[in-house]
Amino acid sequence: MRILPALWARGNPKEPVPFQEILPLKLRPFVSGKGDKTSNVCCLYEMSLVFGCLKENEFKESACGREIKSFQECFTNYNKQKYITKEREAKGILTPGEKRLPYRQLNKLLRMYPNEK
Amino acid sequence: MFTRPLLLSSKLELTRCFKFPQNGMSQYPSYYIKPIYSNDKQTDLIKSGEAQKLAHVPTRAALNDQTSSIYHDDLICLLVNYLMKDGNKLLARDLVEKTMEKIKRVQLEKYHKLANEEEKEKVVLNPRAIIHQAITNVKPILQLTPIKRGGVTYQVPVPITDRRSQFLSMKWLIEAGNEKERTVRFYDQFAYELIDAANNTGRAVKKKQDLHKQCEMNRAYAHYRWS
Amino acid sequence: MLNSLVRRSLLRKVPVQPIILPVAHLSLETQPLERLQSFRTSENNPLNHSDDHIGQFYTIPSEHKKKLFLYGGLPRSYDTQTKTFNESCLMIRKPSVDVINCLRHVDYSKPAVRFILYGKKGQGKSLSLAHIIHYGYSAGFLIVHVPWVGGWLRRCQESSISEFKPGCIDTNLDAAAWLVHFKHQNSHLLDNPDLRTTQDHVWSKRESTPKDVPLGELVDHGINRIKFASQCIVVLAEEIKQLSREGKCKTLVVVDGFNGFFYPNTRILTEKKEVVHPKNVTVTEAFLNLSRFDWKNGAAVVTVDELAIAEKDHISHFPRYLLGRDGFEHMDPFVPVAVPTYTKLEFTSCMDYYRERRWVLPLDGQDEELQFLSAMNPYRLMLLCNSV
Amino acid sequence: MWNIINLSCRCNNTKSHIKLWTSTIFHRSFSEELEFRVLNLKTTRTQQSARKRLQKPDVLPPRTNKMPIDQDWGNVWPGPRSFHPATVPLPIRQGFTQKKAAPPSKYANAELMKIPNFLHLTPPVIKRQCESLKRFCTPWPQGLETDDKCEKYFPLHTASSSYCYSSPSIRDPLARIVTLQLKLSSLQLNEHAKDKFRRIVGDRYNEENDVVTIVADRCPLRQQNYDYAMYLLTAVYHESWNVEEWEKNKSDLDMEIYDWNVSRSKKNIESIFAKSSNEILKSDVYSNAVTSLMNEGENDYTVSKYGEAVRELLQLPP
Repeated sequence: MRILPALWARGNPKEPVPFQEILPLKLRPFVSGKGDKTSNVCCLYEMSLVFGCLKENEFKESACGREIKSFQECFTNYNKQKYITKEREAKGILTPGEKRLPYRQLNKLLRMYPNEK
Repeated sequence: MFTRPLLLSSKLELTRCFKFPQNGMSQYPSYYIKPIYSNDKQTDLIKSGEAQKLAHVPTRAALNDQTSSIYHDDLICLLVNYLMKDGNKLLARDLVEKTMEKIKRVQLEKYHKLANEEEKEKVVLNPRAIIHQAITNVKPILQLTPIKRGGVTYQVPVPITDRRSQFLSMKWLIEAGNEKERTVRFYDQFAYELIDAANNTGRAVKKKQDLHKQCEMNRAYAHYRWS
Repeated sequence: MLNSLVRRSLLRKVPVQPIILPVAHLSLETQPLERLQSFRTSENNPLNHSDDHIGQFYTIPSEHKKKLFLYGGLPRSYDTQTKTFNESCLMIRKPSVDVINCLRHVDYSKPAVRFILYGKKGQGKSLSLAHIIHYGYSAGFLIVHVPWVGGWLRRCQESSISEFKPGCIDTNLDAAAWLVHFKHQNSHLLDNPDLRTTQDHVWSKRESTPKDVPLGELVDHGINRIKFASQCIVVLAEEIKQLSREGKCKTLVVVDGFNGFFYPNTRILTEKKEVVHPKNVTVTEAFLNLSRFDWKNGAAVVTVDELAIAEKDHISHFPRYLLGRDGFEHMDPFVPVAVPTYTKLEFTSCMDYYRERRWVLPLDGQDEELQFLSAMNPYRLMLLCNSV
Repeated sequence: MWNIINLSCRCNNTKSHIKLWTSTIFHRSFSEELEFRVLNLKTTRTQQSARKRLQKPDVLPPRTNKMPIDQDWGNVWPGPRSFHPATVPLPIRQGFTQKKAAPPSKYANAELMKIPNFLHLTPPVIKRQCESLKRFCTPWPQGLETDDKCEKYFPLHTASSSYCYSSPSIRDPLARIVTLQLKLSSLQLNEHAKDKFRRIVGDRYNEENDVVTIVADRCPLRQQNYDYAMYLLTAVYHESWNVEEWEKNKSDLDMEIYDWNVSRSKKNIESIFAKSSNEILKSDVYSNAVTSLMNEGENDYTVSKYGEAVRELLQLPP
């Protein structure tokens, strides 16, 4: 149920305000996926190393092969990791002992153990 | 098996028979494998006995640029496709071939000018090797992406995938080839650009370095990424 | 057998499977290509070329090349190749050796013999002709060489009405350019005191070339007074014939794209924008005159080429079709010399040459693939090798 | 019933509508005692008379059931006729309806009726008819045993159609057309006359089988057309023997085949060698080569043969 239309439906409150149960007094059986978005920032340290090296060597890449390589590896690893977690989340596999659960898994758990009536 | 179900079987049976691919645009069902057109790969498969297994797997038709020629090169096919306008592949391929011809001519001229045998050996005469080298040299390691923060758009340096950097590299090389006098042929200019890029000089490489410099200037924004 | 079956099934197409076989395997895989001991010959003098040298490359000395082909005569694509290869080499092939052999044995006291080189596009007619010209030069012939008839009749630079023959069209700029070419090719012979004009030639009221002056003067007159260049060629042709009849020189007439003279139209227009028939172009007369048999101490080698006529008529490459009835009767009896595609030997030799020049990088299965793709056509092979 | 009245009232104007409405109420209260008189506005039949059953004529069982096995089929099916299932004692099936089902049987099978049949032309019937026709025939003429002989003694063929029509007029409009055919070789013509004959008849001559076909259709009667065709043949034959003055102007361009003896080629070699062509060595090989090149067209073989001949003629190395 939407909250705002429910409030509008009530009209102007008059003292003393009688209690009215507009929404049911229980938690929703699901969570939204909105807060699950993680930051996209990665490899900042490696990037800074690359920048430092490039600046030192007047933007000659051949001089900074090591830094560039580690930077690129970091990025590919990050992408790979992201892909793997996404796959797993999509499948909804529960990881035992995981503290921060993605919303899909939470929803699954909540569905498994619904509110008592 | 496929003749009757349209009349007799339920929808369920039908869906079991056909698995439509994800994108819905391919003419092939998803279980079709891609063709193995390279001669070497085929020989390897036959040696290892894998070919026996693949012999009866439904296979897609080879595309028209996938040949078993010994001169087949995936990267150059890609370059042809990037160069192509309005689906005119004939022209694009012609231009790339003429570019390779020009590269060979320029390099051979250098080769014949040198007196020393050792130095002669160092001249790269393979146009494909030069193109590969040029593309590798022009690949950027970072790119800038515009991100709006508090009403201000910042150009934020972000890491780049290999595929995108390869695309940018070829795009810049082609753009560099197009920046020319009206009387100069594209393939001539493109050949010079490729040779320059293979030597880590030239306009395309300059463009990459400019991007890197810009990224370095905007390094402070690096932690702004979309969140 | 099993392998080939498997190989086929890997490349299946749906629903009907046309089989894409590896290109290299289609060509004659089992027969190893025959190969010459050496694809080069040190025998650079075409006087000594014989059947033993077929398939080998010889180098045209650069001074000869400058002398003979400075103003045209070699195809442009061949020119760029020579520049890249840093040398100008020609393959000694059957048709040119055949013609050279005949030229050696011709009885020059009899009427002139005519040879016609014919063949499909890109099979090497013009380069065979270049080889024959080189032979003619080495053998001391006076060379009358037209690099490309199409250049006059299909792409002429300017035209004007002839003063000497009513109804004819002069192409004076091209004619003067040709005179320069002729003079350059034969400069060593034109100094010969025997070569003198046999008649008076009156050009206008004030200008005339008297009898008994060196032939070079006649040529110079044509070059200096461009207005008379076309007529000068006609006169020169007659003089050359006369001198040859008298035995003062041996002449080799070489014309590339000779059938252009018999094609029913040209791209030259009169002032009324009417298409001119080749027989109404002044220079045509000169070369038809030179290709007749009514003189001695001479020979003519010409090519008939589809490229010398309009594209809609590229139907057959045979001489009777290209010359037409008039042309055939004009040339008959001539010796037709076919310029075929490469033989296997020539093909391998050519590929070896390309590899030696670093034009093509050695790769396994390369020869078979290119042989299949080019269908042994020399020009096609050259185009294919450009980009590999 | 009430509905019927209501329905009929609706079409009247409003005044009468009200009147009627009251009257109906009035009637209703008395309906139990009195027999209600129904206002039968729309004439409906109270009792439907039983519909007449359509009398189907008795269908006789098929005639095939009664046929003895030794019957004379020629009497059962004496002439051409479209298929009749009850007469033909054969279990024929024909047609296509459903997959994997048998084709429809012969009864009411339109497909069998559509196709032409030859049931009247069984071998014994044909034999019998031939026997009875025999007494009208004369013996085959002696000396014409083979087709070649017929061809030789009777080279002229005339053909015309003689159909009758079943329309009001039985006449066939095409019957007047007469086609006349003969082989050109059966006419006595010399080279010139043959050439001229061919030029006159034009495309009426078929080169492949050497046959001349003359079709005459401009006269209204067959006899007239026949006469006209014969006249044409005679006229063309005699005309082709005539030699006109202007025929001497025929140049080699007008020749239908290349003739070396009148060609420029011959003149050319005569002027090269400055003697007559008979005296020139190998001139016959050369002339054959030129002729085959010109007549058979150019190909690798004829051109190379020509080259060899020229080399022999000019004494050049092969």
